[in-house]
Amino acid sequence: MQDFIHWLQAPGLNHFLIISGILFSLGVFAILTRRNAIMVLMGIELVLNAANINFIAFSRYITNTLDGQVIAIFVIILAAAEAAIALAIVLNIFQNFNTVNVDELNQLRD
Amino acid sequence: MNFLGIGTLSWITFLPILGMIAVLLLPKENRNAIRWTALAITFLQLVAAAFIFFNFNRGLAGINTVEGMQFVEKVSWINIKGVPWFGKIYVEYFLGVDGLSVPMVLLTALISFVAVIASWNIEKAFKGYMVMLLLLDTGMMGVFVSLDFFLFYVFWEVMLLPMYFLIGIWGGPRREYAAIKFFLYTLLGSVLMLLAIIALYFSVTIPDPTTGEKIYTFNMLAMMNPANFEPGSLLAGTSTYWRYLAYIALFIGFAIKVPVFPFHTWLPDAHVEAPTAISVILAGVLLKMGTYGLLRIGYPMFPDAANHYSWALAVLAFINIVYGALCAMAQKDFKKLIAYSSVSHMGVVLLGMSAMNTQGMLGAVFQMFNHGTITAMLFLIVGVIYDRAHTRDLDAFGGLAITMPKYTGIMTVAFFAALGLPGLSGFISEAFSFLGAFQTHRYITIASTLGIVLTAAYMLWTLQRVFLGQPNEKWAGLPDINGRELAALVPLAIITLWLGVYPSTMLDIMTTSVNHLVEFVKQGGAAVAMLPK
Amino acid sequence: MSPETIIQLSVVILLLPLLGFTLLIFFNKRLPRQGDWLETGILFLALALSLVVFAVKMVSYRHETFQATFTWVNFGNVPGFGPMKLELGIMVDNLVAIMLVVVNVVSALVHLFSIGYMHGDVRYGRYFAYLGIFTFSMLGIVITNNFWMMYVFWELVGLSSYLLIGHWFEKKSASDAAKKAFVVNRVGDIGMFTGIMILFATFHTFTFSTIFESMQSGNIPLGSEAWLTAAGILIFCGAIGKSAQFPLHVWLPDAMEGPTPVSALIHAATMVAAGVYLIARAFPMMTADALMFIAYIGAITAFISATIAIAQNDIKKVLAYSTVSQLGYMVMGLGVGAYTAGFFHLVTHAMFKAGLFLGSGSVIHAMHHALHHAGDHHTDPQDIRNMGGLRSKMPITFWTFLIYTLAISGIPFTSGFLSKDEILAGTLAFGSLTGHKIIPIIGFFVAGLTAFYMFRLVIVVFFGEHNDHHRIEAVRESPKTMTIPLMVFAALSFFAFYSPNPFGAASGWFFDAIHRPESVVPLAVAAVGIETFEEALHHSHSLAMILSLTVAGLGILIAFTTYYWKKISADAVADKLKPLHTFFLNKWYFDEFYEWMFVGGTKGLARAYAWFDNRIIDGIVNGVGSWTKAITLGTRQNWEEGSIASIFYLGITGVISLYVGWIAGAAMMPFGASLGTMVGYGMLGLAVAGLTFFLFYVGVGGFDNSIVDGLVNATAYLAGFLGLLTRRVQTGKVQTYLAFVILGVMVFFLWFR
Amino acid sequence: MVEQTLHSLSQFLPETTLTITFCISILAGLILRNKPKVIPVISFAGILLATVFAVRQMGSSQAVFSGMIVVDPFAVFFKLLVGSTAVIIFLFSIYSQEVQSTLKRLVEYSSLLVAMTLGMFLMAGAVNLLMMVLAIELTSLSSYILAGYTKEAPDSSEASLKYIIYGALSTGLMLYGISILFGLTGATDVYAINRSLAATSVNSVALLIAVLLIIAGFGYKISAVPFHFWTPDVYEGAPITITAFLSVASKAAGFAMLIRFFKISFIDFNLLAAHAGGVWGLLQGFEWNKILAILSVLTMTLGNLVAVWQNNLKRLLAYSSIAHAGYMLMGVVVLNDKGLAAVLVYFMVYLFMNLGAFYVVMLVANKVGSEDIDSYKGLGYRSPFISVAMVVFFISLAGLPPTAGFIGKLFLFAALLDARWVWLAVVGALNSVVSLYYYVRVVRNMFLRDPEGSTEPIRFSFPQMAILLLLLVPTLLFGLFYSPIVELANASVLMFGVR
Repeated sequence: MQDFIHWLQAPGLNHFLIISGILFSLGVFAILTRRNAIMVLMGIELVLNAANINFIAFSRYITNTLDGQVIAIFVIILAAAEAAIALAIVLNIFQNFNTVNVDELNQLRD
Repeated sequence: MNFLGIGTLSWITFLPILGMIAVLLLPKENRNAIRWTALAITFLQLVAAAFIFFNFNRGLAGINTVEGMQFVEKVSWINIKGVPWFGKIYVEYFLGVDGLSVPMVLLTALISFVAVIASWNIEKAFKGYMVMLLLLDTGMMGVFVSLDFFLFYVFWEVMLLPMYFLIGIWGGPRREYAAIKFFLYTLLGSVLMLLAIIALYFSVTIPDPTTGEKIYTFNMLAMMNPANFEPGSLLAGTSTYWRYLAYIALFIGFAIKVPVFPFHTWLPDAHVEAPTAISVILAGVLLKMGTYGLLRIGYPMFPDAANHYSWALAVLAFINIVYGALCAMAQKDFKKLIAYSSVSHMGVVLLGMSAMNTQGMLGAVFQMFNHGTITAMLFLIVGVIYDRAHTRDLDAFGGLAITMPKYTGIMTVAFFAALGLPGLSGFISEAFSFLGAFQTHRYITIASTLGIVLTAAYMLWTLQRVFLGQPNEKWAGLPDINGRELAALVPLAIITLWLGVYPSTMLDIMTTSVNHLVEFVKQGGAAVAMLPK
Repeated sequence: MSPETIIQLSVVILLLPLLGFTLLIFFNKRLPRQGDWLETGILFLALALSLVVFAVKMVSYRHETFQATFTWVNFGNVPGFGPMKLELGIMVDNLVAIMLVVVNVVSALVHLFSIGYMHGDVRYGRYFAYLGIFTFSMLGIVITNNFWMMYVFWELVGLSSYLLIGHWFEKKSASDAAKKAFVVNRVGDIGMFTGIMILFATFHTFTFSTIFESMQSGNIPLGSEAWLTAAGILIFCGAIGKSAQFPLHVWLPDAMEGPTPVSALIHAATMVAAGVYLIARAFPMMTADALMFIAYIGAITAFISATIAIAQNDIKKVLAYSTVSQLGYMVMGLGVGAYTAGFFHLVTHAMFKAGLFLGSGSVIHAMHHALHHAGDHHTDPQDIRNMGGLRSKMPITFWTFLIYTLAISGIPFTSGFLSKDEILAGTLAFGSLTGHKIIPIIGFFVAGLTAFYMFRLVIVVFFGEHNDHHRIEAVRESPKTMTIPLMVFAALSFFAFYSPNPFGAASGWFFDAIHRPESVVPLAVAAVGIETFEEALHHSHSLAMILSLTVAGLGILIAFTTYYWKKISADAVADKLKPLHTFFLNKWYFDEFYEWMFVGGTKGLARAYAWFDNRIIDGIVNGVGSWTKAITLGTRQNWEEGSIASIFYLGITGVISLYVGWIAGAAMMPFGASLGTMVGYGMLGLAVAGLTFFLFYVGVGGFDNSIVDGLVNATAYLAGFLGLLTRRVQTGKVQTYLAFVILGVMVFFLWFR
Repeated sequence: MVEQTLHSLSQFLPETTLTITFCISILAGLILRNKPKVIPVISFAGILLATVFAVRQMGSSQAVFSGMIVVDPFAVFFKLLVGSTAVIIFLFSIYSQEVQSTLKRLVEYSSLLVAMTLGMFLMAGAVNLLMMVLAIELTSLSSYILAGYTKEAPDSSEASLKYIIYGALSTGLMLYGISILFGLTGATDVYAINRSLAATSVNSVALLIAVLLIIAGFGYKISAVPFHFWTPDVYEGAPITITAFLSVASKAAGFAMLIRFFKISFIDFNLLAAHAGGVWGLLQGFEWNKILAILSVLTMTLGNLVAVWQNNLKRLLAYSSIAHAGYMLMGVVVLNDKGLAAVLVYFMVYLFMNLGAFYVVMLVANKVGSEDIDSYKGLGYRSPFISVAMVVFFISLAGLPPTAGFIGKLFLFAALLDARWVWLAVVGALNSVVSLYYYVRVVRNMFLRDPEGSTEPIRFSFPQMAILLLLLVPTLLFGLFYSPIVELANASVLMFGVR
């Protein structure tokens, strides 16, 4: 226990990686279980941000360059663009189907 | 040798393509123009085949030497310069014939000609039918004259599609099933063959005559020379695992065409459903491609494997002969019976091939030709009766000998030729095959002679059921065979009879090549000097 | 006349009938009288030429053999052998010269006879064409100098026999008989062909002389004496088929469905004798064992068919079995080493047996017309019980028939006496030399039987009272074209044509011309040498003559006692010996035996007690045929399911299947295998057994459909099913897809970790 | 720095052209509101120009923009491929009812196609993982919208949503994988990754996870099983022109990136020199090609088996294109340039035959109004030329001579056997047999069945036929004279910085 608290008190690379891992898992969990399209998109944001945390952590602890940070900024922009288009599509879906429930969108199958 | 600067073999191969274009340009309604064009083209092809036959030098062996090949045409086709990690690719338009192929060329021309006559009155989409038939003709002829493996494979596959359509569009009630089965089955064989071809391709190099650079080649003759195999390549050496595997792949590819038990089940379906002329081509020419391929490719390229598996081939031959005959006996459908009889008769070819000696191989090649003519007659005969009675049920007939005497006469020749009666060509090839095979595989051959009795039994039984006995009231008004049908049958009957009495006409063409092949395979493909006349 | 001319003449003789065939088969409808005169004329021309050849050969070249060969197929430079050619050709020796005459005499006279007999037939012209091709093929057999052509013409006579037996193919029985004759002969032929294969494998030639020379120099087939014997016996198999020897004799009686002149020509005088001729040709290569086999086969055949002949009532059937019996005699003669005698009997028998058949043809012809006249279509014109007292109505037929009967019974002054006596002497010599006494015993017994049943025939047909006056009134003697041949054959049945001494053939030209050839097989396996045999023969001659005369006389006496004086009631004897009589009447139940063996209780085990009484339905071919059919079609289509026969069939096939399965499983199991391996092999065995049984159950045809093709289709279905299954994964829900992606990554991770 | 950038710009001409075309298209769309038909012409011209510029880059080999992008024969080859596809798609669009019926939004359509093409050009040349992700995203974002282009149609919008969710997750996974790889090697530049892996050994489990996640990203792009699920749905829902474009260009760009990533990152260059022509050495003993082999088997088998059951032609072709991705992956598995050259050859023939098949489907759908297999019944008698062309495309897809498809298969199998991947070659060969079955199903309906309903002949205009011939002729010609494509492929496997 003591060791654990010690470990917690001195944050290092592993802390970030664990956080990122948890975030990633939560993201995936959200994607797979949420039925609302918007929530699924939120899950995707989580996954992307998990990657961002990794990038920055590695950049800080391993390479000591700014590469990771730069990548993270790119990813954030990318996520924004993606979200914009996704929301537009969801809107269109709502107009066509009157629902944003991804489970009900199964016209195309087999 | 050349006409308009193009060699005989090119002419004979691509004449049908010219005919096809001509037919395409003709209006759909003008059936007469279409059929006469097709007939003229196939007749020209037959003339060209006769030209080859008469100008063929019987003293040259061919098989593995380009000097021994005749009517050779060799043009660079694809020439891709080498890069460091990928040798030069060299494909030639390489045609030539030797004693193995000339009989097949003759057979193809003959059967195509007969097939056109037999197709005279096709109702549905006549133009399309003739186009397909002529395309098929080119494919078949090409297989027998090409000496470049790539070219060979292209021709081999070119046949599939027209055949699919010919069975599928103009066939019987279950035509779709039969057509797709034929297509898939044959393709399965040919992809395995393709893999073997590729493996060979990567194992064989020849030096560029000018630069000395190593070039990969599809030249079949080069693949027969063990010295050309790159050391360390997949198929280098003798009697290796990979060589056996490649041989088996090739064998399956050819075996499906033959067809060898247990790959034969496409055959009854395809033969039965196909229209008469197509059954004639299927049985008359297509089946021969399998055995021809084995002799032209399997044996000289893999002499070690061919020797190693000769007993297995003999066993398969025995199964084919006896099993095919028993299956034939079980049939109630006239055409299916003939189809199974082909399985049995092709078994004789295999048996002769397994002999690995002159008599056997000679018998095998000769049987290929004879089975082509005889089985073509049989299918034509079935076609004649089916056209009139619209049934092929063996038990539905009886006493046709009284209603249709001329028909019965020609049928008797065909039936007795099929059951191997001396004086007709089938006997000689069968006897030679057995004589040869006995020297190599004693007991299997003795067991296979059972097939001779079974064949006689089912043939005569059929003859009795259909032609003998009291005439069936129902068929009293059937007209006898007409002139067109006779025109298709009589040439075949005459050939059967002539070759039965004096087979040397055909055998002389083959002997030199066959002897050379036997010697070549016996020596395990070691370079064999040209044999004297 | 030079040897070349003889050869050329022989070729002309050979080709003349073929010419006739070709002309007639295509043009018979356009020729006057459908061309019978043409074909008959050709045959008489051939006969004249062959007489010339015979005369010249006998007078000028009695001890020479002429051969002419040509290269038929050139195998080129065969690897491991050198240049190889197939030479075919003809030869003329004394055997050939005699046979040419025999064949042409019989053939020409049968042609002549047929003009009357076949008058008004539907396919009159074609009939003569077929006779032509038969004569051609038969002459081919005679004249050839090699096994290849022998086999070729061998099959061709089979074809002509097929065509002629099936001449009246509207009748099912006729077409059945034709088919049976061909197929049964093929069974023998594959034996012969195998023999030829053995010879060719070693000698690479088919020519008799070359093979024998090579063999004499110690080169034996496949290097083993067993193969040599096998080759001999296998070649003899051809003779078993063609000469109707046991156990393939069953086709000949059925072949009587053909026109009677055909029976005379093919199934009495010539074709069936071809087997004997074959043995004579191949004689030098026969080992002692092979000859012993031949002798026993001949003896068994002679005995069995003689006994059957006693009980037959159909005039042609009696003669048919008599023919089989006499052929057995010849074969036996050759087998014991009485080469000349055996061949001599062939010649004499050809004359009187052809006569007997033509005589019976004359009778049947007359009966047929009489019945036709009376409007009677139910009475069988061939049944001897419907005849009787024809002596006065048909004098020429009667007298000639009597002469033939005397000849076949072996009464002095006939040719039959001469030849039979020699054979019997030979068997006696053989018995004393080898200790196989059973052969001469059968020989003499059969001689007695022959005399008995032949006289029974003569008495019943020609003597006694007619049982139907009205019918007999209409019987007329046959026309000249038919009686002239009868008279010629009768003349040829006298001794004078063969030997000046009526009690010894040895002093005649025949025995001077024909000698037993020297054996070429290694001494160790050779039969008794010629000198030793001649010596023994010399000692047994007188005994043979006395014995043969005694048994023949006894036979005739019993026949007269029974059928003429009726001192012994034939019916009473038949009643007393009922089982035996039925046994003979039913031809020793050969057909039934084959049927029982092969069909396995087609008539039912339930009727096991009654099987003695069964009617004759199928023959051996039909028997084998039924089995073959059973194998091809399986139980379901061949027999009603649940019938006794099907149960029997399934029982047998079950045993076979288990055996096959046992071989596949247990026999292949490595010794000391673990339990798991054993179970595995057991399963394999069971699977194989099951599959085999299934094969028998549905037949080969069904097997091909259901298993072989089924496997192909099953593969396709399986692939399709897999596709269908995986298609279901595509649910249309994006989250399922994503789940699969994640799952996929995880599975890959676990796989490659 | 400036000089470098200027030089880079000069080597960036095709991409620049596309960018400018994109901008002009949008601007022109705003200005020429009443003449929407002009916009596609502008875009078409821009893409044609970019392709020409790409051709002019042939033979050069250098890195630009500080090593973010390279210009090398390999990249040029794929740019050419993508550019040609885009050109052909524009030609298709002229006759596409789906496109022409929404005339007002032609601006969107054509400008987004240009953007997508630009993304793919970048994918072809990207050597930095960040660049790769950005290029993928550019392509994807455009294609998400284009897939839902006919937004009134429920199918189309459903396809669009599925596509974006699927694509976004894949990008997420890939980015996460890249981040781990970044952690392991400290670099996103593939050359740097290679150097790092060659120098120090890394945790193999982490490496595996990273690579698998990255493969998920690539797999999505090339629709390899089990990352293929979006493909059938999107292909079916999207307009045919877009489907065709995705099936060829998008796949090609994906393959370009996949090959470049693996070949540069994980190959031991020292061994490469020693074994010229032989099989490459792998860094860290990490046998990524085995993963690809499994992926390849799964992909082609599933693609073919499921295609057997499809009745919608677009969907059938979707599964068929999945199967083809599987075949092409085989070429990557063998780890040598022969394999890569085979993939390139395959792509060239795939371009013609697959686009040809889609084109026929489009033409028929225009006339018949359905993509269902049943609507093809008797087509051979109603429109022989189109049907014969379809047969040629199909047997080419199945890989039978004398069509170009055979050459593609021939070289793939050749590469496999040469590297002794015999089992994989056998699986591939058997798969091509299965594939024949479903192609022939269509052929059967066209020729072996009688027409249902109308039997009127269907006629097509001359330009329509000309476009068809443009695709048909190479499909046949390259089957018999394949020297040009093979030589081009051989010359195009060279990558900057390798060897």
